Amino acid sequence: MSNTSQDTEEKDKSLFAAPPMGEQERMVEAVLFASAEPVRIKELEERMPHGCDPAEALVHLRKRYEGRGVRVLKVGDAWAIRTAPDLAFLMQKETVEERKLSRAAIETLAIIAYHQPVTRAEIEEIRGVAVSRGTIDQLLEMEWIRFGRRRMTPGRPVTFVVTQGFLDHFSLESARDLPGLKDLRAAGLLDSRPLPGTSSEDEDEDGPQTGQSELFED
Amino acid sequence: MSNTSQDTEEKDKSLFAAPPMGEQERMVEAVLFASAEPVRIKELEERMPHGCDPAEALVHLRKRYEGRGVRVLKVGDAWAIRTAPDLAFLMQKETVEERKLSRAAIETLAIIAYHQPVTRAEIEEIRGVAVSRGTIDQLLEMEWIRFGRRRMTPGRPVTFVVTQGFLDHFSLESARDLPGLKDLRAAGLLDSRPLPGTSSEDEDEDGPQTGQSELFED
Amino acid sequence: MAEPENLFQMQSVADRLQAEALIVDVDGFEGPLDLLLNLSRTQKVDLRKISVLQLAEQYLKFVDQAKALRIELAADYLVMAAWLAFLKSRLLLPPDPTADGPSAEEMAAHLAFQLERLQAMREAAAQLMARDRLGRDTFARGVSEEVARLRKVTYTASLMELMQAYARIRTRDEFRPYAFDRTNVFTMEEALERIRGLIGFAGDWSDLTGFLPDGWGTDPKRRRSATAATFAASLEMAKQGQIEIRQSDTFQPISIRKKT
Repeated sequence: MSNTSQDTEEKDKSLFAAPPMGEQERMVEAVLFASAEPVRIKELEERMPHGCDPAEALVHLRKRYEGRGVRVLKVGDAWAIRTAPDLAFLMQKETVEERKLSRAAIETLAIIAYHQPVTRAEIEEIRGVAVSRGTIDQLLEMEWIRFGRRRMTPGRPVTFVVTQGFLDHFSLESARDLPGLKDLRAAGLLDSRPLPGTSSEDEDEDGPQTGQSELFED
Repeated sequence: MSNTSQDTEEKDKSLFAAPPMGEQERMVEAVLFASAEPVRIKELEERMPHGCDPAEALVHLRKRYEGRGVRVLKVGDAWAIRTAPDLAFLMQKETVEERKLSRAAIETLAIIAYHQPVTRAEIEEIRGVAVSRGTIDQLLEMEWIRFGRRRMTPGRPVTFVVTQGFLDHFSLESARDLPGLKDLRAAGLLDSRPLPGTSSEDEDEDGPQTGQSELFED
Repeated sequence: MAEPENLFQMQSVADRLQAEALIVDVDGFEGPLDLLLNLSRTQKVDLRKISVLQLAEQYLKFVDQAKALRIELAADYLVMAAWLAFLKSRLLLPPDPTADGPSAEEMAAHLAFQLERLQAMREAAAQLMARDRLGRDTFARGVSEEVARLRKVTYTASLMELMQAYARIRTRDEFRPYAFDRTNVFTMEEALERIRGLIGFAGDWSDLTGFLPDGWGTDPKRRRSATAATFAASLEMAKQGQIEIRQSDTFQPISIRKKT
């Protein structure tokens, strides 16, 4: 029985001669290209005409792709075409997206710039609202602020100061060049008039004069 | 001023010499292999190192893949790798069941392809029957057609043109390669020829007497 | 005998079949132009050499048959019928030299053109659909390597925005206590009223702090405001000659009394 079936198989093989190896290579190439998953030899055999030898075709194909932009790779017990590792950088596309800083971030930044070195608690006091961790992290990540000296008060809180990157971005020579409240008012940026008698003091105190001595330590 | 900037540019170019063409070909190969969608020359330029000439690299690559299991195809202003059509029999597994297009949709698509940019009224003129909303919607949804420029005629009707997806689907380099286009044009069958004596005004303003005149402007 | 009857019956069957074919087909036609194109096939000639007159007659016959069979024909079929009837009469009559507009021949030529164009588009569509189709004959990359979009977000802010933000905070700061502290502010007007009301009852010299409103002496903020207002009010009243003020020494208590 088994002999007979073997005979029939033999006959089939000779009847339907396998395509030339070059053709087989093309087939393997197309299948590997179009498949979403790596393809097993067995599957290649099933899909290709009877008598094909995908394993051999793969050897040729692999050789053909040596040094090319893509390679024929064995992934587990299956085969796939993959980008050459040295060209991985092409698979990234850098898109630069410009976004406006959130109001919380810009306010926090402004306070740090005008009051540096300033602790988080002080920022919160000035803004009158808690400063989220994320806001500080964002500004640190942007390298517009950095940690300053620890304050010599109980708890030794860290302070924040603005960086050279900040100055560069805003085209400032130093944080001292930040316009004071008086300038802001003169520029019409303070649209609401403060209580008479309170502003002049504030201005003097709040100006960038105070606290900025530590700014350009390093 | 312009001289100086030109000099700088020249210097930049020599400083960052483009990779050799063989390398550029590998890069283009890797990028095309990695993408299911056609990739525009512009995108290749953006992703490849400064000074590369992807258009030239593509010419080499296309030649290299001639007769292989996959082909390098031009699709509009983009390029893609696709399996060779004679190997379709291997791909039964990959075949996606396609939505059957109605006769109306197929005709409408052909009219848009051959007469583009074309208005809905013109499509209706050619088919001699109203184009249903659904037909246009279906073609838009398949991303085979898109809105083109508005026609500068009263009512400023929108026009339809075929997309890169259309070209990709039908393995066309450009709409100029539509089968029989030249003959149709020579026979005057792409002319928009209104019923004599009816709408001579329209005719003058309509501009493109022949289909496809505006097609490759941009 | 039987023959003519048979023949008649045959004819009637053929007629009926034809009529049924018409019923079925009228739905299948995509408008009058499509119908005309189908009818034109019976002429078995190049569309360029088609007899529009013959075609018009065929069409009108079709419409008549449809009417006889009470098939509801869409309006555009009837419009076409009317136009073809007009065209037919124009084609049959000698041209009217005074008539305006296109000649019958021009109209006929245009119809022929429309038919030829529609036919051409159909053939083009067939050729198009027979091309190698993506997903049927050619295949795209099965696994598309995602291009990692390194989205580099750069945040921007202008100096103006920074300054505006700071100005916003500062002005808010200055206004907040004012608005909020209204309850803790004792105005000079209130102080004047209070002193005026009380001074008559006070005998001789009495300490200014005694004129502070009830309950304003404990909270430091309130005490400060009330003291300041009361002191200012006392100065005002002294200026107006309503009271006298005395203070034995710097930082010593201030006393007032009604001027007599």
